[in-house]
Amino acid sequence: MENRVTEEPTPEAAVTERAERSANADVLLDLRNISLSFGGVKALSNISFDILTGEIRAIIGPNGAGKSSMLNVINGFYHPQEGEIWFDGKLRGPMKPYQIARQGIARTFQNIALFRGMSTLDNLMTGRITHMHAGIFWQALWKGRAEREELAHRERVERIIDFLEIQSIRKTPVGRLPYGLQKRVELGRALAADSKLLLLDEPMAGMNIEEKEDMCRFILDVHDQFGTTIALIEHDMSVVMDIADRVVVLDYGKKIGDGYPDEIRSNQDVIDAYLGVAHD
Amino acid sequence: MSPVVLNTIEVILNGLMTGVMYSLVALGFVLIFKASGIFNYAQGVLALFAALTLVGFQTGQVPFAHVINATFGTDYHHWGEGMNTVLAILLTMAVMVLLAWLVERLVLRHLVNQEPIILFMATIGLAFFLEGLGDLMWGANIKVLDVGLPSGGSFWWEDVTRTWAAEGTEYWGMYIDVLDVWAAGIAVVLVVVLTLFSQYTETGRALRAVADDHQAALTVGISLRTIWVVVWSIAGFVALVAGIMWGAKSGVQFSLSLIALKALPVLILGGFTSIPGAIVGGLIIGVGEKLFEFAIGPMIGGATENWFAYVLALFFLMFRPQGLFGERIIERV
Amino acid sequence: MNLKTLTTATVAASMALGAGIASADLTFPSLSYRTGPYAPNGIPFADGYADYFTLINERDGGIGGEMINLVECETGYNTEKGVECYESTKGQGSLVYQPLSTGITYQLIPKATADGIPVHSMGYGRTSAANGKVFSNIFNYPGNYWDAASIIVKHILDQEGGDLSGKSLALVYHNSAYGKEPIRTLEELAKKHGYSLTLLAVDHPGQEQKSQWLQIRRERPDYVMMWGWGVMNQVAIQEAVNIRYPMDHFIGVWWSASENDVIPAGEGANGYKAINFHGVGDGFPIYDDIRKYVVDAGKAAGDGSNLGTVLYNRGMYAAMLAVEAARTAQEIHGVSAINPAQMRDGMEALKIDQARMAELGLPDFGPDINVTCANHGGPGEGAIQQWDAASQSWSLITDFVGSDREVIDPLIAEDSAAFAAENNITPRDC
Amino acid sequence: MFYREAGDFKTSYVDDQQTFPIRFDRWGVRVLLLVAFLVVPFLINDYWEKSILIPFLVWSLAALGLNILTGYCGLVSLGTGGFMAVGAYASYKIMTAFPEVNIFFVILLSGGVTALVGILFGLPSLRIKGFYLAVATLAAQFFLIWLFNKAPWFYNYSASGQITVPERSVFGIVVTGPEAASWATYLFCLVFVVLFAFVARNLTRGRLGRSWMAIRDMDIAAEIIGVPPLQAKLSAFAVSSFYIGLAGALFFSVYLGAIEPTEAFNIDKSFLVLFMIIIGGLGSIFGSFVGAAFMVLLPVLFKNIMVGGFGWPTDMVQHFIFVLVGGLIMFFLIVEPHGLAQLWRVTKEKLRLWPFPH
Repeated sequence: MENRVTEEPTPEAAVTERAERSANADVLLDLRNISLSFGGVKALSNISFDILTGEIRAIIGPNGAGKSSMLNVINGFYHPQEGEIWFDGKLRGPMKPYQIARQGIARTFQNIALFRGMSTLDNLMTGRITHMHAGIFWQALWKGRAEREELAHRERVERIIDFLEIQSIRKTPVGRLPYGLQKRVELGRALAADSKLLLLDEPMAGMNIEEKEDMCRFILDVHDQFGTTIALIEHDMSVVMDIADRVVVLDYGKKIGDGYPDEIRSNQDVIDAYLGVAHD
Repeated sequence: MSPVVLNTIEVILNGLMTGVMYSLVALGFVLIFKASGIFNYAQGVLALFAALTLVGFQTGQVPFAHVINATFGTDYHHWGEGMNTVLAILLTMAVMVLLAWLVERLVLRHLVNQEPIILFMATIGLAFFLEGLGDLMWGANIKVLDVGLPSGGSFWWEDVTRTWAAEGTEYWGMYIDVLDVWAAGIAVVLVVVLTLFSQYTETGRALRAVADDHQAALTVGISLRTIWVVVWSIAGFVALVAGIMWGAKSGVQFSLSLIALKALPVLILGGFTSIPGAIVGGLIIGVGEKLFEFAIGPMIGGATENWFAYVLALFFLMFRPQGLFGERIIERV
Repeated sequence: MNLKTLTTATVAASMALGAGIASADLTFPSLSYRTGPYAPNGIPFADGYADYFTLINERDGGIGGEMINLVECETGYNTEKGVECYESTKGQGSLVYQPLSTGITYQLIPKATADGIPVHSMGYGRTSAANGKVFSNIFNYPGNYWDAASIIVKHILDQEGGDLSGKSLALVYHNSAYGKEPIRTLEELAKKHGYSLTLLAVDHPGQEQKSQWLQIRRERPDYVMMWGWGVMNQVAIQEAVNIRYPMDHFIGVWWSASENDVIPAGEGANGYKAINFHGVGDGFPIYDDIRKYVVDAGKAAGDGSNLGTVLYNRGMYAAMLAVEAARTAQEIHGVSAINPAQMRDGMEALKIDQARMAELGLPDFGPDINVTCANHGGPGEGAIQQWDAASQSWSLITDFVGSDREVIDPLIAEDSAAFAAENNITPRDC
Repeated sequence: MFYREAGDFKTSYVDDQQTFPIRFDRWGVRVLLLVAFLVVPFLINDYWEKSILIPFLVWSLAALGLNILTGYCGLVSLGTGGFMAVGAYASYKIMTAFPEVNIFFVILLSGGVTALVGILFGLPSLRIKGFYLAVATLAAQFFLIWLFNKAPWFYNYSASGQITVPERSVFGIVVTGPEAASWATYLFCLVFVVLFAFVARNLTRGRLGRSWMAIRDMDIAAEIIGVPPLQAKLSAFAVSSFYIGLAGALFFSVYLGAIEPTEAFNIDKSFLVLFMIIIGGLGSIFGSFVGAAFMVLLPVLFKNIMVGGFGWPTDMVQHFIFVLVGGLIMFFLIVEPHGLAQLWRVTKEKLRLWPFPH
């Protein structure tokens, strides 16, 4: 498959297409006035933005801008002191992270958080855990419901394995894999959840050009093939500008920009933040 | 004061003293855990082994007499009248240093960078090994250990406290064991010496560096192996002290190795990595279990101390999962 | 699974080796514990037990011409190892088991009965086994824990001029089945004699008893009794010395009565009392023979340093009772190579009077013994011994006296009936 | 040479997911089971039953249980002795209160009771982690033993405080008490062990097992991708305690027959089972069996060689056994820190490649 980035339509056409899409699409996740602090230290202050169904939304910003905290808020690991989170048209009450995962939010982590003692296959199968329901009795018995369920999900996971081209490491404990492959397995685990929203925390961090290109291709393919909505944190600006539909920019816990890539590219605040202009 | 108040004070006081005795054992665990992240299951056996060796030197026993006699049909028991206590203590120390060196050389060296539970298991192997070795060397019979420390209730304290009782009440004065006071004194000296050692000597600083960060210490050229030998030697010394104090109460015998169980609740309470934690944890456990046994024990049949110590520790853990003095656990993704 | 098959194969090989030892001799297993936390007590007992059998072999050429084959097996006072020992030795024609631990005894009560092998739990184990109608194969003569409790109270009665009303007694006990044994008897006796009883449990292993002894110091009971074991004994006696409790008012059971228990406390332990069911010291004629035939011949089980200690004497006494029972069995059945069932008959017909004791070189060593089909508990007599720290020796300060049968017999009847009911045993007619 | 997986291709996911994917292993296990069920019962005698096979089976079951908790879910517990006591006392109380209930179900029910107790004592695991949790479970150990020793209700008010198993039978064959035949008790235990070894295998390879392992490997990530930590940890405690309860019930009713809690279920037992799973292999069902064999059978083997074979003094032998077992533990850890099961796996991999070194 050719690198898709080169097949992008002309910028003007793209803008129109996006505009149409946002007009028609539903808001999948709406964050309203989120503030988060840790013992007096403000990590996020009064941030609002939304993610539309089917788009790739990038969150960018310098180190310590609060990007990862933002993802942690979205999947419920952190509880913001203020603000509302609307997901899939409903206001989210206080929830544990695993309940939020069940609602359809999956993610990858900045520092790989795979289950190192388990094989690639088991890691991906764990990703499907929110879809598996056979009770303890059936699992103990295995034959019957548990096995049927296992096989059904195995087929789904095998498709992801094929898609990510990791067939050869199916049975390898992930602790033994090289970094780049681990990143790919982690993406696989998040994909296996078949979530409505996929959060990717620096999926290309620490990769070389080739690996980055591969990863970009996977992300775009995921988006195309499965139509998954993706929120993405990434440092590499060129990557972000190429693949994101819309971009939100954070700096020191505040939102300093939100819009289409070309708008962000010309936003003075963003340029300042990235060039390191002193704050007041 | 009424006798009830005085009795309660007496229980608290003796609880504190018992707590010090627990702390002495816990200290050895903390030293090793802090420097190498190893939960040393063999610490109790180490105390037994040290005490056995000390008595062996003191009384002039021939090591492995039983095995030699059984194998060669000889009849050796003693090589002489024994030696004076100070010399015996020094020699025992030398044996403990040798043991530390052997442990590093033969076991720990090959297990660098393994998970804590593997290292824990290795110390279990060591415990089994020393248990058998100690008995083979010195015999399983009970031995009297006397290093010249006084023991028994203090008359002076009894007389002083008798006058505290309210007029007209029958009160015999408060009890405190002189040996416990000595133990408390020794524990204080031990902690001071350890602190000075770690603050003002090069080895001590290296020790602290390793405790803070293995990798970083290695990069500035501190030899992990030397540190481990030093730490195990110190732990051996602390074990010897604990062995002497507990051995004075009950004679030196196999059961001495079981005192480690009394140190476990102290450790969870105080945190595995803190020397002050070991002391304060010991005091809290000592007072807590004595008070509970005093106040509630008679109503529910007594002998509550063993489990109450753990329940107390558990209670504290529910509020501070890292122990009283442990470093705060920060969860990150 | 290679490892397992390898293991089992080698076990099988060595088992075959072990089985070769069995012969036509009279086999006496010794389930000793020379290791583990209770080793200091196990060693002298095992030495005494072994040395007496060696003496009979060396001096008399065995029992009735049959040599004795002593099979020692190390239990470490651990029940599972005890079971292993029992199973590995019973096939060799073992005549009688002396299990030497509460746990192993309870284990063997049903099992040995089913296998038809007698068990002699001398002064320990299940007290109600004294009822031979229910426990056909279990013997606990010459005395049991309830006898011990009663005799101690009797001794206290003597000290107090026969009246205990208003007096206070305390029991410091090992918090286990063993330690709890005397409680019911002491409670019954309290009703009868009008004393008050304080119970103080000490958890295993018993290195920390400050709470218990502070309580004793506060309440100052007139007498303290102790059912202790292992390190608990030494610590209790040390603590009693520390609080300056009058040692002659502190009385232990016979498992808290060895030199090991008092020596660590030094001078302070002077005057400590304990009950015993046999003589103390090495001032008996039999010791000349043991020295001559066993120790000096280099055949002693230990290094000879334990001769004359309380537990050595107890082991020797146990062996003596076993040998006498075997002799009785040989007489009854007219065969010299007896089997376990015949041994059982011998034990049930065992009679030893003072004349016989003197003949054996043990004059006045123990009470007369007269075991019957109904009474497997023997005379239930005991004497009080006292420790003299200066000479480092025990001495008996009373005669062997009997227990309070009118209190104890109903208790035995009740407990054995409960056991019989639970296990569908029809008591024998005796 | 003979040990090959070449040519052993899998054409379906069912084949790929089976317990023993290599044909040679599959046949090995089948033969072993056949021998265990059909041959051993005819050869067994009292010694093999009471000293070797039953202890091995009972401890394997306990090790399986603890391995589920510690090896699969990463929660270190030192309460095994206490939980075994719960199983033992539950079986005693059920047997004496409802004599008509079949012993098979009594044992299962005892496991169920223990599972409930396990859940109760597992609650702190939601907050406390690592060694802190290990020592916290000691509270369960000491408290439970104290309770069984103190409250007369548990031992039916008997004078001695000991409990003795009544005679019970399955299909008319006596399996508890002194009259039980060796082959009967052996088969009774074997059925439980084989049955529940397969159940353990099934549980650990499915959803539940994965959620345990996820919690073990990285608890926070596990929660974020949808593993409920409360449910995962408590289910591990429940299943683990169920197994340990079964082991305790069998330990009491079939193996020993009479129990005194302070000795039979003391803290040493908790440590023993922990040693088994570490030396055998954490997170390995096979490792639980190997570990149990190592800790239970090796001393018996040494003893038989040294006492039976060489005729050395028993006490010296016992001390040597300590030295040897201790030395071997350290030796095996140095050779393969992840346990004997891992050592076996590595050996198999080498065998597969033999005679080529790579």
